[in-house]
Amino acid sequence: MSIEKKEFKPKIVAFCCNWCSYAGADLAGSSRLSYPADVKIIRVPCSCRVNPMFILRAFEKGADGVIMCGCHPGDCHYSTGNYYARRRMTLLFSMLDYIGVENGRTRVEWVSAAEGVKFSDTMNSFVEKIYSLGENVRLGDLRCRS
Amino acid sequence: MKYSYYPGCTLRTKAKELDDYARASAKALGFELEEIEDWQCCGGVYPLGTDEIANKLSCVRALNAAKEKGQELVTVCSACHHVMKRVNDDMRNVEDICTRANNYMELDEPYKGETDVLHFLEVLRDKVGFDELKKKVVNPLKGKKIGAYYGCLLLRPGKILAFDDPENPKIMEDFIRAVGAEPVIYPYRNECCGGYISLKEKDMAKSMCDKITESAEGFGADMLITACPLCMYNLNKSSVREIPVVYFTEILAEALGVKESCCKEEKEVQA
Amino acid sequence: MQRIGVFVCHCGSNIAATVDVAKVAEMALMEPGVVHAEDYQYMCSEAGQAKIADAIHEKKLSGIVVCSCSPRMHEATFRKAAERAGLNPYMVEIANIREHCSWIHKDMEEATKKAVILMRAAVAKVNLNTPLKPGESRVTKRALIIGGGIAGIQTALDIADAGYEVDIVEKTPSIGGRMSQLDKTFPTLDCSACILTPKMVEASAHEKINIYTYSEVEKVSGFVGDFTVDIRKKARSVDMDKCTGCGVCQEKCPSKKAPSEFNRGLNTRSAIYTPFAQAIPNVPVIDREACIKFKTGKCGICSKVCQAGAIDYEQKDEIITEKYGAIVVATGFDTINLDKYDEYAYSQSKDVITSLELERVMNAAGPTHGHLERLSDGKAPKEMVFIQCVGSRCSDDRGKPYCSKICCMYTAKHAMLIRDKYPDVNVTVFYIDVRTPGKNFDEFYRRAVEQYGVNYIKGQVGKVIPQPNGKLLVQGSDLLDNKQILKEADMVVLATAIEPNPDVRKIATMLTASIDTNNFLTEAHAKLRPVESPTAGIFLSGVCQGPKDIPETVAQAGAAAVKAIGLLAKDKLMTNPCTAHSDELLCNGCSTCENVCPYGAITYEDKEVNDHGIREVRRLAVVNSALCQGCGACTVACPSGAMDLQGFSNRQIIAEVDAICR
Amino acid sequence: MGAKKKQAEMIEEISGVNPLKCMKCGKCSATCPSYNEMDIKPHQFVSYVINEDVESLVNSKSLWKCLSCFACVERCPRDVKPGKLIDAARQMVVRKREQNYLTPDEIPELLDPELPQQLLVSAFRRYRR
Amino acid sequence: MQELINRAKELLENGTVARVLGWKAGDLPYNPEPAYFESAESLKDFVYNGFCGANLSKYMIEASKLEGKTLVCLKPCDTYSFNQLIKEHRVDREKAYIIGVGCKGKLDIEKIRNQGVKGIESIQGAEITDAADELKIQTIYGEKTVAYADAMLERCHVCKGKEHKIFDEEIGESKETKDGERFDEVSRIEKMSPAEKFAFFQKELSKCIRCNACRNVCPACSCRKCVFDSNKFDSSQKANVDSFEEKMFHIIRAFHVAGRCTDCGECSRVCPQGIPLHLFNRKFIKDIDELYGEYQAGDDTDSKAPLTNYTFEDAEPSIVGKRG
Repeated sequence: MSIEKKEFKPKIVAFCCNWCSYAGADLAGSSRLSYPADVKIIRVPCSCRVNPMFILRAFEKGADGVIMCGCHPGDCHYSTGNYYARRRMTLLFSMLDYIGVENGRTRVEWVSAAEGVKFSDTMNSFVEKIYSLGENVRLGDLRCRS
Repeated sequence: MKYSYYPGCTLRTKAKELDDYARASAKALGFELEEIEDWQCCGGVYPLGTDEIANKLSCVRALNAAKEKGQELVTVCSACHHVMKRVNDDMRNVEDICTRANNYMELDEPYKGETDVLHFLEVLRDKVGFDELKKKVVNPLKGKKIGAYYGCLLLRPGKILAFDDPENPKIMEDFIRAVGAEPVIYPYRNECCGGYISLKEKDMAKSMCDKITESAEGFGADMLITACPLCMYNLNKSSVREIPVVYFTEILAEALGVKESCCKEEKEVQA
Repeated sequence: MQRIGVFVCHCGSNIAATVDVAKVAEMALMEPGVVHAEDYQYMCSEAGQAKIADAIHEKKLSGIVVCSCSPRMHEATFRKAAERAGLNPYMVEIANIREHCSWIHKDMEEATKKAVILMRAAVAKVNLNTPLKPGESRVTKRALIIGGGIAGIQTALDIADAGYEVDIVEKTPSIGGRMSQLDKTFPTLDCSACILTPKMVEASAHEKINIYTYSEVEKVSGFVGDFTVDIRKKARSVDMDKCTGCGVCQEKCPSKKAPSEFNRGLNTRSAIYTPFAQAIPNVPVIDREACIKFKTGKCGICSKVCQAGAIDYEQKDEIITEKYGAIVVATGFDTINLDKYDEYAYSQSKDVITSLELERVMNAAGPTHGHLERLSDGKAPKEMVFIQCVGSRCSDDRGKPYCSKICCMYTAKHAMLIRDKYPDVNVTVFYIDVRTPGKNFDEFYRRAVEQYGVNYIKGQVGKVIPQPNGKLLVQGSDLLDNKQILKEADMVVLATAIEPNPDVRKIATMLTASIDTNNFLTEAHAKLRPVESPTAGIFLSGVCQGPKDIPETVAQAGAAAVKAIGLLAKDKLMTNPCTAHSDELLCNGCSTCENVCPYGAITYEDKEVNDHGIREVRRLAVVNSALCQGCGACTVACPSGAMDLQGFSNRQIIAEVDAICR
Repeated sequence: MGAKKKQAEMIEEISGVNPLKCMKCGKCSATCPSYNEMDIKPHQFVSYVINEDVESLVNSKSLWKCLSCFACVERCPRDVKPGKLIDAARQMVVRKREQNYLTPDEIPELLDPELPQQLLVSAFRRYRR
Repeated sequence: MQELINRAKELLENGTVARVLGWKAGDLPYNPEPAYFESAESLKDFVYNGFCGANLSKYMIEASKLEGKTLVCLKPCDTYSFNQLIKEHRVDREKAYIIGVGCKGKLDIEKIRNQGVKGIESIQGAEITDAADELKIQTIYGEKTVAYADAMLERCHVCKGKEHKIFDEEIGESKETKDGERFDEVSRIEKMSPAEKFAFFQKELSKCIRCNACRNVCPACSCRKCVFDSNKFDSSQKANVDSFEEKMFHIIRAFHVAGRCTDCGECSRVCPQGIPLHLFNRKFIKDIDELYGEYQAGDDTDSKAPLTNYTFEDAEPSIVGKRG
């Protein structure tokens, strides 16, 4: 198992909203709740700022998993942002699944500023899932020019 | 209304009356208990080890049989009910157990906890309705002060069995009211009778049952009702008290006026 | 091309112990645009900030990346430092290599690699940063306090004393809150009413304070400095201006069977009532559910006996709309419902009560007029058992995972008071831990043991067993003696867990203030900004933020007031410049963005544009940057990509993605 | 890995219990109807597993006094489930050959005419492999 | 067809409309092209037949900027697109005089060719008024016949219905052509393994030559400037063959029109490489229908689009994995 992990170092992009999830990640950090270094966080003001283009871009550039975290539905700092994000991501993930990017590689999780433990648990389980799925199909190869 | 029915081994033998009264009452109340074919013993206690699969298969078979008929599965014996509900919960919520059990079973379609398990009392409460039951009572047990004895198996763990509040249940009390008697609430009604310990530790079981009967009598109960043959055995066997203990189905049959017919059939069979 | 400086902070050993900071700085120099990189012990220190300023001057930096702690911590610090050195503050980006890296990883190589990637992402972003200029918005010099308990009253008094208008909105008919229900307070055993009532009177008499009792917040819109709030004043059925508070109506009211909320349902009250004698305002309300007039149309006795003619059965709910610059939440707490804890027989025996109920029993104005007696038969108890941590420190869904904090102390108080007043009553306390951090707290608890002979047993109770003789058999553990104890008691008191007022979730949603899984409002920073919500302009006072006792509550109330005053003292606020902006040449005028904007900040106008020589009038989206809060919903909804967010532009985020996936 | 550690881990695995969740409140011992018959008390089970002294646990009388009545499981505020822990210890004993607590030859003397099958099957499952 | 021409003449002559947006014959018998007619005389070149498949709604964006009304011929399915454009403020209803023309299914020359018909000289039976079930095709090799239904575009087999959603008047009879299920093909792909799915789309998308025909014809792709042509997303590096845009073009395009696409099928019709591009759009439509309730873009001009709407109880994104 450990050897396998050495060989495959997944690239995982996490989009976190500034108000809840990024703060939740900070709390995980200050509580020293570890999760694999494969996860890199990008701060966005709200989950509704996450353009599907960003996620496609990540996959096309070789990401093995993309996770988006936001405030719990009903708790969005901007009232409604995560409701829009929820629909967008549902449809996008379904499309990605449709073109062969396993659903396990995409995830949305609602993490509040107080949920450091949930943040680290989520990242651990997500990374574990990515390891079990292995390297992603390169979306960059979706259209090859022969 | 038809339900799949899992009587369990004790109801076939030592607790025949628990079964007979249940069936007769069901008939009087307008639902049918359709016994599952070729059922096997549930084992009496739920295997607690997370790695136990084989011991749960007899339950899975029964549950799947009910699923195939598209029926809910009804039990009367507390122990069967306990084991059945917990195994079903495993099949629903514990992926590992579900997968492994299905690997053994080799069913056409894997069983994933689709069947709903109901205790006979739950059928009375949630399907028939105690108000409805009250209307069908022809022989109300007026003036009787009855203590409900729940024991452990019906109630705990509360989250999985989801039968009633494990610390302050009221389903049997409501039942007692529905058949026209007066329920006696006493604090030991959800304490253990000693269960299987009575096989090797008679004194332990005895002292436990003493507490139960003493408390019930103290609060004025004339009799106790139970849904469990083992509770019945322990309470009858071990207690120094004289308080009678009967199955809840017996007072149900009596209130519905079908008790006599039951006994008659029995006698005929014996004759 | 930008000229970027990268500054890597050691944060003492917090970062440097797991991240090779020198290596991060070295790698930074290889990134495009980076002309300067250095690492330093504490970047946030004065010396560290001076290094940034020096580099800005010497190397003519146009952008800065600080690799340090979370931007939520020091982004503002570094932005100010850059501004002082003449750089636009929005040319600063933070790479969070502490909370998101050094603190959660152990392997140095791995952590350093990650830190380098986070640095790269920040550099890639800064390369696309543009200077931003904040706008300005006005501040309404009026504060709203939600909740009229001790927390709300104290905050209101402090703000009002500073010269600002304050409105208190209280849900019940009187201010006073939980504290008004308490008999005595620890650790000095002051009479609760004696210290609270003067504050209530002061608040009601204060010319700057306006109190809305029997009222609730219905709708909140706007933002820091400029909130608009709808307050529902529920129909009191009594004219506040006419009522003299004589109390005759309550005396004569024939419907006296409604459970008294103030006495926790231990006795009853009339349908027209004030919750307690010292209520403020001293104007009763009619409980329309209990009132015979409202139920049957007959009666009307209160109206007949009221000499002032204050009774008004026709009164309707009224909506008041008011503007505020700051809002303080002080919604307080309640005890949890004990339905799921019936092993303690709370619902089965009248003699099993909660501690808050005991406060009412001990209080002279309570259901037993202050006599300690069993509620079942009125007999004086001889044996009292207290059970601690009922529903607190519980990880299953029956109770609360946190420590309710106040129970150890109030139980010591109760035990002491009982032993003092009734020396023949034995008091036993079953506890898991006795927690007494606080000034004079442990001394207080020791007095209960040493001076008053309260019997403390370490162990939890498994079951309370009502006996046919009316006594209660308490079956518990004595862990130190390794015994199971059966103790016969006359009364059992449960130290019931406290939880935030159930309404707070609704209020938090209206305020867009964050709230945790236990329904406590989240503070902006646990240590550095403990009385502010992350939502600007919202402040937290009292138990709504976390369990606390009265001294702590009053202290926090004052702190919240100071923060609110600091805001109200400003005439104008700088607004967040990270707002949406529409590119006129790309906008289709399709209205999609308008549909998703939660602030109504986008409108459409017909404007003439010059599109590469073609002049025409087009329907275009226009963002009102004073209203825009910068969420970005519109940017994703926009099909043509015309809408973008300053500070988090599409290109900036894509640059970050690219840097991470490189 | 030491044999002791292995045993402790095995208990945790079979029971699915994390003993570290225990906050030592003693509610299990306050609840247990068999408390007085037990030599190792319910609240102590976790310590034996944490201290990797499974040996003492499997040799204790408590193993055969637990009724599996789940009162401790129901009331535990930390979701520790001492009843499952002790059952796991019992399983470790009966799963070993010749270690059954109940042998067929002792049964006839334990029987009486009213004894329900349920009692026998239950006892068999708890006491035997 | 004559009825259409007569009416157009009348409206031009009485000044109701300033021009007519219709069709004139192309260089081959099966490629008529959209054309403006500004006088009654010019209408002599007007044609309308089964090969007039193009959706003229999009032309109305530019026509809306012209003086006076434009008469436009819209098939039932085109009217959805027109409605959607009204909703997005891209066309001016007042500037359009819509004649809803009947439809008995539109023809696909590739389908005819695929049946081995070569060297086509003329085709009979494709006229709008002709109720023929067969096409008589004169080829250099003699006369061939092809069943009308076998020559129809894929979209006509799963037709949304022959009702015009918006019109000023209707001309010509329609005939039901639906004989298939719209989402069958999508469902088939959904059941594939991830590797199979990827292989399927890789094979299809690798044919793409980025001619932009799909984008240019799409009535939902009506942006003044496409994101792919602006540098807002760093997605316009035309020189870079390995660029993001090249790889993700169709997925992004499908997402951009999700909830707005009426499933008019023009993208697939015009693709010179025969890529079934509608499979992306239909996947979104199917998901939207299943998760948020049935929604047909262009059914009306005022409902909220699924992606600018929400309910508190919407499914979580994890539903994608749970649906299996």
